Amino acid sequence: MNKEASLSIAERDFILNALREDVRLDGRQADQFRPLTVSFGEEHGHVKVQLGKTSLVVRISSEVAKPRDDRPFDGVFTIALELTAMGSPAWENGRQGDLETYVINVLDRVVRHSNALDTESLCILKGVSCWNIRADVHITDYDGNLIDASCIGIMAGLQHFRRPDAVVKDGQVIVYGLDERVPVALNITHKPLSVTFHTFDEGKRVILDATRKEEQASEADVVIGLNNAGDVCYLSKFSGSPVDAMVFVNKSSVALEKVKQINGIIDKALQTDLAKRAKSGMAEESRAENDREIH
Amino acid sequence: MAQAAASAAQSAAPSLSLPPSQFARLQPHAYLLAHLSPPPATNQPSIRANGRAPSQFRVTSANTGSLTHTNGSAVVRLGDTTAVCGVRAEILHTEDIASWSVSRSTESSSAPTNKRRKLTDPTTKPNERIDSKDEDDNESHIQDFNLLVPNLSLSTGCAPGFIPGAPPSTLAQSLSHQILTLLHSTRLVRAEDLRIWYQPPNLGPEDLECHNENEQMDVDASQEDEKNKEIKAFWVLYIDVMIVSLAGNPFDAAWAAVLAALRDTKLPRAWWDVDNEMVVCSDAVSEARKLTLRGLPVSSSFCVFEADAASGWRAVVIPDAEEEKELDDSARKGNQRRWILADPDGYEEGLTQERICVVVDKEQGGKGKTVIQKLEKVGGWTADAKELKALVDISAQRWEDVRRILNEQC
Amino acid sequence: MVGPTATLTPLSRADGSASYRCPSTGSNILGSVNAPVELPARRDALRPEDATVEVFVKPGTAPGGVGERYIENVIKNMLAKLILGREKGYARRGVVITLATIGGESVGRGDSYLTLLPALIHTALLALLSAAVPLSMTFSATVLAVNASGEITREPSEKEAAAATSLHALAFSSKGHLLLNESQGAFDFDTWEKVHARALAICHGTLTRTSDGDVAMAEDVDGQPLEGTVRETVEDKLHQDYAWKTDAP
Amino acid sequence: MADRRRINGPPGGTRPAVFASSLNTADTATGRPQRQRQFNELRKIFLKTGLIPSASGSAYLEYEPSASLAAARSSPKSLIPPSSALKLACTVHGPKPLPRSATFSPNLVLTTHVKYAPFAARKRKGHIRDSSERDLGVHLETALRGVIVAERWPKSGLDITITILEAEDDRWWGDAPDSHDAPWGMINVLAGCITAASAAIADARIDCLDLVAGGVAAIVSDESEDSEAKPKLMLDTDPAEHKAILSACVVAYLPSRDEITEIWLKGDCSRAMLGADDKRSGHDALIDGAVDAARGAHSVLAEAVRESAQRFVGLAAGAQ
Repeated sequence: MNKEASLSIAERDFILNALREDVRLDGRQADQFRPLTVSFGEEHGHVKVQLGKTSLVVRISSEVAKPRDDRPFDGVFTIALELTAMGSPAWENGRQGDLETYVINVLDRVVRHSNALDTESLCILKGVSCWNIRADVHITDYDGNLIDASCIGIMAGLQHFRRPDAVVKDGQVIVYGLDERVPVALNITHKPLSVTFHTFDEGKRVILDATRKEEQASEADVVIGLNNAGDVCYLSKFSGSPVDAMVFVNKSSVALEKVKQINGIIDKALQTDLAKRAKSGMAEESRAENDREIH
Repeated sequence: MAQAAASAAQSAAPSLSLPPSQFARLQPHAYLLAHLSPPPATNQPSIRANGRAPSQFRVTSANTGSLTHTNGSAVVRLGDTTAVCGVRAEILHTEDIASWSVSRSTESSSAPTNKRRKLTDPTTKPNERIDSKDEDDNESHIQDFNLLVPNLSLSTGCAPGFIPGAPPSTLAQSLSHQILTLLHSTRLVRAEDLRIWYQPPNLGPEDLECHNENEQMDVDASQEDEKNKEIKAFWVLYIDVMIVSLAGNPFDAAWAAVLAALRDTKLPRAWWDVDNEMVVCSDAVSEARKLTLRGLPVSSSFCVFEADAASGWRAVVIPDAEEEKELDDSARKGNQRRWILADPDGYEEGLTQERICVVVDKEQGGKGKTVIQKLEKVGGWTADAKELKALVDISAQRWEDVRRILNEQC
Repeated sequence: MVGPTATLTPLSRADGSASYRCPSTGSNILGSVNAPVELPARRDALRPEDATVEVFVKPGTAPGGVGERYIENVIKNMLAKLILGREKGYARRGVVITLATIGGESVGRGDSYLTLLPALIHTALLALLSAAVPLSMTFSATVLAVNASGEITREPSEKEAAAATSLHALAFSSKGHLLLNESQGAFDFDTWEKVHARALAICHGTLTRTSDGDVAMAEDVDGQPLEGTVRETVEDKLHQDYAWKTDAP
Repeated sequence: MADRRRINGPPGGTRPAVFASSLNTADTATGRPQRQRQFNELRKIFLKTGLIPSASGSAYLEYEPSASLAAARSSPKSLIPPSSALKLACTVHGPKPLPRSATFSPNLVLTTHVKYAPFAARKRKGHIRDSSERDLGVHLETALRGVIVAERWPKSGLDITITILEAEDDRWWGDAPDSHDAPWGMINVLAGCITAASAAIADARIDCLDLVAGGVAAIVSDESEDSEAKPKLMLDTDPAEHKAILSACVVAYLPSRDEITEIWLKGDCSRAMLGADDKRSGHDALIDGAVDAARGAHSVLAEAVRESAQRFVGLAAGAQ
């Protein structure tokens, strides 16, 4: 189960024929993202992402936990994503589908395994306590390109989030409330984002940020994970028909441009939010930006 | 005409030979309704299909301490519903608790986890101090560190429809959760009972021999000693309930089993062994102590049976609450439209939607006033304040019965 | 005090959706309803003449657990009685309600959902209305905390709820029936009756019978009754949706 | 990963209680329990059918506590129980139609589930069935499959579920696991499962060839203080009462047909010291012993089934 109703033949042909004439149903260029808005909620680490008709909410939370036995110096970072009937009526509540495992896998690789969040900085007391940072992705509307939208949400959330300050005093950890000490921003090492391409016509047509219908009509997908510096941290061609190697070469430069652009949008949104908070008497929080003490 | 009448009579005749058990299966709603509202001419009392009066509970029995490998155990039978509960205590070292060495600087009411117990007011007597402390913040240990772990299993072949070996059904999950929240909200188990203290010798090495005796919660211990006392570990109670047989009302049976098992639970004397750096227990029965529970909350469940099976569906104009009250009074004289059934069996549960669960306790071991610990009502709009008041009174009576049954055991 | 705010149909994909914010408890719930839908995996379990209601509660910052299954059951039992599942097109189909906590604190292990319950069922109601699911009546709900000195607090914050001796969540139908009551903590029946009266006033306003037997609503300390908030949210949405028609000359 | 469908304990894990008396092995306060029965004397079995009305058939089985356990119960001194006595409940659901997804079967499809309650054994059991529980399920299925007249219910299923509330010990708690060690308790549990399932199937009025009963025999070497221990044959052994069990055997036996549907033999049975005139090999003697034990269980079983039949007749009469 957990499959969207498949496209009718006429619909599929329509999409394909239009693409052959370099036309997408929503009038975009092949290398164009849908309009993206990133907004933040009242809480730290509460992000709302709207990418065309795909929308989602990311919430970052932190708690004190015990570090894993094999990694006593590291904190824990988990990405949780559960597809519910809210995003699409085709997804069944409480049942894990293929799409869910696939998206989690890609997100894990792009954000977690590339060490975007410095987990060592989350250690409080070696082997005893550390921060457990959790990113919950709630898909509220699904219209294609879950991976990129989730990536944007998680990265924006990590940059926006502030954890409570903690101090170690003779073996005793003291956690300060948010209203008591300026909360601390997370240590972000780099800002990787993913860009997903879909191919049509035996790899001849390649588009990015496909909508749900375009995804269904496509033959294969290519995901490239990059940061602003152009370092590739994820590259996949998971399934579907073969894709020409040159697509990877050509499209990674397109992807880099997009990643820079999106990171710019995120930065702008962060600054606007900061300004808003500063205005409402929460100015001191901004000073915590550079105040990253590792205990 | 005559022919038609004859054929009607003929078709009616065989239906009379339908045995009651078949009728109960084919027309469950009509069957129960016929029992509850006998024709006025017959002068029969209104009675449930299982022979009970509407507010009558099933025969209840309890048996404790029969399972060998538990710290406390109980079997409770509520008619044909049987719940077996076993309590197993294991040890949680404070060094295994991630948030143990963490304290919040703001004393928010949610989690003040002060590691060492410091004397807050040296003028009060130790005895009082413990009690007052006991009543407030330190109880959060139980919830913060997950010291109570109840789980209920229905995958025991207790009724058809629960696949053995499958993960817990949603019913089992919500029952487990209900038990846990009730344990927390009634604060039945005292956190102090679950703490394992250590008191480092502070006078000299010659005291080493006798410190074992001292660290049992000795209220006479000098205040100097009290200051250095330190929690080294906690007992964690794994409370597992197996519903062996299910014939309706699993919550009452499960909760009674949990209550009886906790009353039966004995924890061995435990102390911190400095040499081995671990908690060691004594196996002597004479040194073990029972849990001192707070009160005796007893749960009673009810369901509402409606004469009109499809009342919710027909979308006829549902009378509003005020009209309803007037209607109800007139119903006293004529036909009753709904019945509140205590302790529903499986058959009755299948025919009703509205559920009420009342948990009551009585202060001072039965002499004081009735305290409601939980009042839950969902799935319909029949029972309002007046009905709930009556049910609380019935539950208070039931409390006496259950206390008698549980006390016979100990 | 600041009343709750709600939006109807914020989502495009689901058949119906609503978001609901309650400032005093700090909860922010997003709900969606898909109805009627086919539930092929549960073909054997479906009742032949009735719709199957499914509720899914997704906590904001934690994995779901037994607590969510329990509160889902409570919400499901309550709504199943109100949804007219035998209407045309609904029998043997499903009404799938999904509620996600997108703001406010998550509920801890072994904690009750009582403080969130009114927000959850209000969201579910608005989402059902947004999906045009036939209902026999609407309702409104509130949560009250009673502290040690017997004071009743409406829609308590997390701190107030933790300090309370008992918590009560009540829901009343649009016709004044008591639809749901969830109380926990030690209290006696007199306290509950006070709570009941206060909750009824919050949801419906103080009922006063006028001389000609009509029932009039009067506002009191609790501000506008919640029943009105629900109604207004729907009315506002209708005005928006039919602006093209109503504004036309 | 934490189990989301259950209530989990502390994330750091907990440790079972360690008793001071078991730390210093020199002065074990309570000694090994001694077998008070003759070598061919069986423990009493309590077997009752029909306790679970919602099932088609059900049975509850309980072994009489051994002398040491009974003594420990009546005047408790130590919190460590000397041994334990089997307690289990068995339910039968069916025959019922197979699920829609199942393939066609001309016979009754038998499914068996054996699950220990978390508090059944000395060590806390997990909630998910482990390999030994699955093993027991498979053994039980082979024992029962040969008895049920399966072709009488085509396209139907029969679910047999056993919940073990208290299991037998694998060894005395004070003993360290040694070379002879094996989960001996499982053998006793299986015998109990077979007998109880047989009663429950009869209670569900499923046609059977015979009443199958389980029995256990073992070759043990202990008691004698001298270095040369004489391995002896014993029926219905309680593993807690013996220092070393060399081999053990459980059979599912059909008395009136003199057939065995399931046999499970473990360990080394070549060293058995039988009587002088006994020419049987070790494993023959072991199997004969287990069959004798099964005959004993059968008499209890027959009585329980008779009661079940009488109750059924009474019910039928009442319904008329």
